[in-house]
Amino acid sequence: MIPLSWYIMLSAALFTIGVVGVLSRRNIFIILMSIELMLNAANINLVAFSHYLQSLTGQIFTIFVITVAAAEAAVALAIIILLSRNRGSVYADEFNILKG
Amino acid sequence: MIHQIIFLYFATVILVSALLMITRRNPIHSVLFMLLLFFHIAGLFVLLNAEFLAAVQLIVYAGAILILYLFVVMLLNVDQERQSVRANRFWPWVAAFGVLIAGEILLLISRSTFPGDAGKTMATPGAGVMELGQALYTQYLVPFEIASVILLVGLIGAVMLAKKAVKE
Amino acid sequence: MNTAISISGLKALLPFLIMTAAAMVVMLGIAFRRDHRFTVLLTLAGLALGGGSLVFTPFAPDRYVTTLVLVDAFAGYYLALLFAAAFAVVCLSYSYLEIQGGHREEYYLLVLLAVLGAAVLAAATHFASFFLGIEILSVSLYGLTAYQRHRDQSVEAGVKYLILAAVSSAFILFGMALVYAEVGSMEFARIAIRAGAAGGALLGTGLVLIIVGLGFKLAVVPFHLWTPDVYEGAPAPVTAFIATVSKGAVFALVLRFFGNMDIRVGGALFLIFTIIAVASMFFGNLLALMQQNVKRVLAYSSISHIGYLLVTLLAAGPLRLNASAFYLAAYFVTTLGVFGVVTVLSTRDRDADKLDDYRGLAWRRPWLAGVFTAMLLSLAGIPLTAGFIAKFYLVAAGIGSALWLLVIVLIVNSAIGLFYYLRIIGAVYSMDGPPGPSMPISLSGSAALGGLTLALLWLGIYPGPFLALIGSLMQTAH
Amino acid sequence: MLKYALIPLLPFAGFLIAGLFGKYLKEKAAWFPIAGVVGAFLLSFSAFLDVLGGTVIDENLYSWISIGSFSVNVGIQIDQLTAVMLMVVTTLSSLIHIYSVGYMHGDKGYPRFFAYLALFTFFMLVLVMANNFLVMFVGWEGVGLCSYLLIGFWYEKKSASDAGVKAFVVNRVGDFGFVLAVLLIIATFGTLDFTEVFAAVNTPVADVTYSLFGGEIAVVTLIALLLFLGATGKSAQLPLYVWLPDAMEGPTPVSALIHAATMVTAGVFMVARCAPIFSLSEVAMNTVAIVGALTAVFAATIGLVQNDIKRVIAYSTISQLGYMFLGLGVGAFSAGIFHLTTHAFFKGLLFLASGSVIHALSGEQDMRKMGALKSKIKITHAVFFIGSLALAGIFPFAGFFSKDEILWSAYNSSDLGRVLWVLGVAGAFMTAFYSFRLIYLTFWGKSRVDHEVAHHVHESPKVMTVPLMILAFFSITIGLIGMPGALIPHANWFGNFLAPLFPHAEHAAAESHGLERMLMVFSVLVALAGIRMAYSFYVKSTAIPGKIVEKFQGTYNLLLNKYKVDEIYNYIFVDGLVHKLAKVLHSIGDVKIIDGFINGLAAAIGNTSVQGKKFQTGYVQQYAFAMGAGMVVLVGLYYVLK
Repeated sequence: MIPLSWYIMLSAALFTIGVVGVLSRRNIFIILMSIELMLNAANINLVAFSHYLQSLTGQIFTIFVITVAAAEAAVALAIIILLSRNRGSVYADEFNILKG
Repeated sequence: MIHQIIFLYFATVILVSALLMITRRNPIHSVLFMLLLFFHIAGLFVLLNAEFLAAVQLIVYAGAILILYLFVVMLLNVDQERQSVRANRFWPWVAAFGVLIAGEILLLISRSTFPGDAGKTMATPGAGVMELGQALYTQYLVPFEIASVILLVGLIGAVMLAKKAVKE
Repeated sequence: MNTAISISGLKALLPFLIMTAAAMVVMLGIAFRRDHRFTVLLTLAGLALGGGSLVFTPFAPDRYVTTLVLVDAFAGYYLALLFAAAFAVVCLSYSYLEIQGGHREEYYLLVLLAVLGAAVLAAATHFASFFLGIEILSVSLYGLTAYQRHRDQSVEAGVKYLILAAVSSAFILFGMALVYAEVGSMEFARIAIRAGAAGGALLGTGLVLIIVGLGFKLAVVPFHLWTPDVYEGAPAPVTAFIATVSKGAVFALVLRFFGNMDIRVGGALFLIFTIIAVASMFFGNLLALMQQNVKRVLAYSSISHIGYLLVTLLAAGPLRLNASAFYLAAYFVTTLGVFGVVTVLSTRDRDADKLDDYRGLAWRRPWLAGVFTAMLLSLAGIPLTAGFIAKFYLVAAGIGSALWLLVIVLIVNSAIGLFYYLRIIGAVYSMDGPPGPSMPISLSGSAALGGLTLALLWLGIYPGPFLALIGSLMQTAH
Repeated sequence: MLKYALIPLLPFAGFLIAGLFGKYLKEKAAWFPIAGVVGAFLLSFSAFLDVLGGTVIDENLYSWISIGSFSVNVGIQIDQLTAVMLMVVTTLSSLIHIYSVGYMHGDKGYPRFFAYLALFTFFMLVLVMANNFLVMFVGWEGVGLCSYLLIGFWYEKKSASDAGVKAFVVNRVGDFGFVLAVLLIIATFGTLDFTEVFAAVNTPVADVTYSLFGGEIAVVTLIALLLFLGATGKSAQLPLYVWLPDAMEGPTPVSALIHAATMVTAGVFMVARCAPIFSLSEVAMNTVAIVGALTAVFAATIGLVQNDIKRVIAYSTISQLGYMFLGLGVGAFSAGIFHLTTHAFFKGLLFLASGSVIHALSGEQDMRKMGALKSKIKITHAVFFIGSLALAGIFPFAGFFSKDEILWSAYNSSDLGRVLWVLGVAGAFMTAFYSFRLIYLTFWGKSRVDHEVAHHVHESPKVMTVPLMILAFFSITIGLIGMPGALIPHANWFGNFLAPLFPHAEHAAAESHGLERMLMVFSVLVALAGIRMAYSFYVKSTAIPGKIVEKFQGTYNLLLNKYKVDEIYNYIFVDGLVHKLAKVLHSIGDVKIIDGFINGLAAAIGNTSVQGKKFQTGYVQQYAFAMGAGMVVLVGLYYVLK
């Protein structure tokens, strides 16, 4: 069978890719999708552990995570629309009036 | 053995499409790679006997959330992206940082012990959904209701922010 | 393990149900009658009802509702605190939004829902309620922060908070998954037992990841960088909400989650929290010194205040729950008061966040200046204000556990901190400044400020009864 | 005896009215603080009579904080020491309030000034009436705060705001000691109540030692030294004295009330209050005595050459405070308090009188631009003269009795005491010299007043001169209450009055009256010599000082520049490592505020602040990166420690 550590490695790699995406891309869409990657990495973990621990908690938790992701995406996209309407830009490094 | 091969296939596609997702210049391409990734994660869920979650992953994540992204990407001007710089000027550092994180996690895994009963499957296939439903509506009723509130928050927040300003 | 919810369980959930119902009623109210004052009154009624229901809620040390929520006196205290703070925020918001145009009613809906999320956090004993509570709070705050849609600052603050909060949620989630992998449960009690015994690498990493995420919400170093930007950009009453309700609820959760763990002196968690606390105290105070923007000063000051508060987490003994309970109450009153003044001075076009907006305030509006001064002195921990008693309590808890390093750092930082508060006070009492009073302060604003000032002085001069109340509540919590 | 709780509350009420309604009351606002302070004076007098009749009050009003078994009450204690302090504080405060009516007349911050003054009085009264350390701390912090606000009263003047910042920083260092001492007391004794703590210092509870810097130190010594650190900050002793001369930037009545008569003596009062703790530690007592004696001489030497009239008096205040600590340090607690009392009157007088001079000269403070004023402002000259005689310690003015008692106690205490006595006498010589140098330069000789100013020279109004005359009266007579036994046996009423509080104080041997009388005569002669020398330098042959200056150019400059202490502080903290950063700082922010920092420690802190701000780039991804980096470090740390 598949060792649990494989799943952890996969999810860790996915999480890392997500982090790198968040930190390096300028486009806020990609940043948000990178955050979704991080959430999915956690989901893989949760479901895998749920399976190996014979406990449903992980799976149920994953359902909640997906719900949260949906709500978050809705508000996030609304803010992006607002941004592009107000400033005509969706690049993270162009929002820099608040600092110091 | 066959399971391991299937896993490796899923894992490879997931990682490759994730990498492609964060490196594509065109956001629409990124969304499409994301879609591919979600399908394969759903596949992993099936491999882990979580059929219901696989379905949720496809219907909600891929079907709803991602499509929402796609809509907004297309709503806004995507052509702009083709001419501009993809990553901020720190990206090599960030990439190195990613390697650092990955290294730390590898170290962690090498030091960890995992539950000994690795590889067992959940009861009988199919029964998982029923148990899941039962647990969700009894023991997890409170968070389930709270989760419905969070959707309401998302709804109100999105409406409030994105609606057109009223003229006085 | 009881799996279904009993009638008594439902009774214990009364405050939560009322808050949810209040949100529904307000939503329907908006549908029928889009009127600012009407909505505010409904919201206030909902909060008052929620607060009132606490009297009837059967709090008990073991009142678990399905292992996910524990409705004990600890939760009850923080629920009361959160509801009261939200009540004040709504009063201030009314005075702030009344002069703004457009549809303002959804704002209150989000406030109510955010309070619900905060309330869930205060009672959470399971990762599911923890995560959902924190997400309701965050997602509402995205909307509230960016509420001033026509102001670039507000939207920018919204997007910054959105990205960073989402990242921090992802950290928390990944951490939870790792903890779950090792413990096999998501209940706080079981995790605490396991963490105390022989926590492995997975558990440790998971806990650190959760600390990162919670550290973001609490705005402690090095996860604090969003704070000044969001404080500055968000509308003043929302900033007050973030500073009080959001952080207070998260700290209640931190106490619940880490409080049961055995944070041994010299252990890894102890050291991590010590480093975070010391760094937060110094960073917050040092960066505030040179600020010209009052909202940013308050942001940095809040960073150091959470640093102070972490001392209670590290202190041993029964005193620490009391100390943090009192500190948070005092901090709530003070912070709401300070931001209340910022709120009532804000105009339709901009928030009153420049130091120059306060120059000579004492001669234009002596009463408001008096309130502002009292609040700032309380933040600085000057005697006769709530802040002094709170800080004294912290220090007493600290030396009770012989945490001399933390206590000395705390004292040094209070000394540094006093300087920038006095700088603002100096501006308030300086003789130059823009002439003439602008618009009058609304009734709700002055009522809220008056109430907060009375509370401040009451807690500072005659805190005995309140301390006794906290003592009796927290005794049953442990 | 609850009515005595009104003593601090009356000035507080005055503060509230003046502060909140000052906008509408205009100059009428002054009457409420004055009424409050005078009311407090009357009540204090009644309390004083009670104590005189043998009633010592120690009452808890209510429980303030109770944490587990530990509790702190809000309470008042009026014993002999407090009664004396109450009389000093309320008398001076009343007179200075009244004086300010004239002095501040026409100032645009008039109501605010009185509000601050009343608030200060409130905190000072809380400080002296406290019956535990925490309530005392309330007063302690409060007076510091008011002092800061009053020094920077004219913040349109940059030097005033600089001085405020300096006072703030230095006092914070001192307060740090005080707070640590209080915490140690909680940790050791579990209570903060004076009576309980002082009862416990002799019990085994206090047998705790801490290892510090490789040595063992008894907790009592540690507490005493930390308390003394607090006292040196508040009472401007070496090395924390630097703030007081600069504090003269505040209005003159403030200098008189806060920086001469009351707040700066809070340190002396506190050490006397904690006499039971200090008496147990020889190290601490010797530290107090040595620091006091050194400060007395050191500040006097600087006072010799200052040209600003208020600065001369400021250095003399530091010097006189040094005498008080010398008295306390050699165990003569009542002598220290006695000097505190007499000093409050004659130094208050000197400040107010110098205020009258400055008032007459339309704000001129430089003595080189004065001279020959004695015929123009007669009353001021007369009272100034009386004050200076008292300061110089000439029989039978107030300063004579108190200073002599201190010197005699020092001489009598130990071998160390004799060395300190020599220092004290040297200081007395210099005191006489500079105080009469001041008189001669200001009032005698040829006029060096600017022509425009000279036309306007006028005597101050009655509301100012009457308080001056009252103070002058006390400066002559107040010393009689402490008549030394060597002159009239058993007439030291003051010493006997305080005696119940200081049973452990060392009493001078009774049989050596002859020696004491001889030393008295000696020190009066020394003072007279100082006056005579000042006379010949500054009246008779004014060329002498110039010649001396030429001959000892280096020494003179060193003194004129106050031993370059400010420069050394600046050198260490500003010109050293942080110099460049300070420049950056200067260019970035508000010059007024930042210049305030360019003083020692503050500059370094300010620089850190600016450097820290650079982390706050405003780029959201850098913020996220910081979070990620924090995570990596913390996880790594967890592994290392696990």
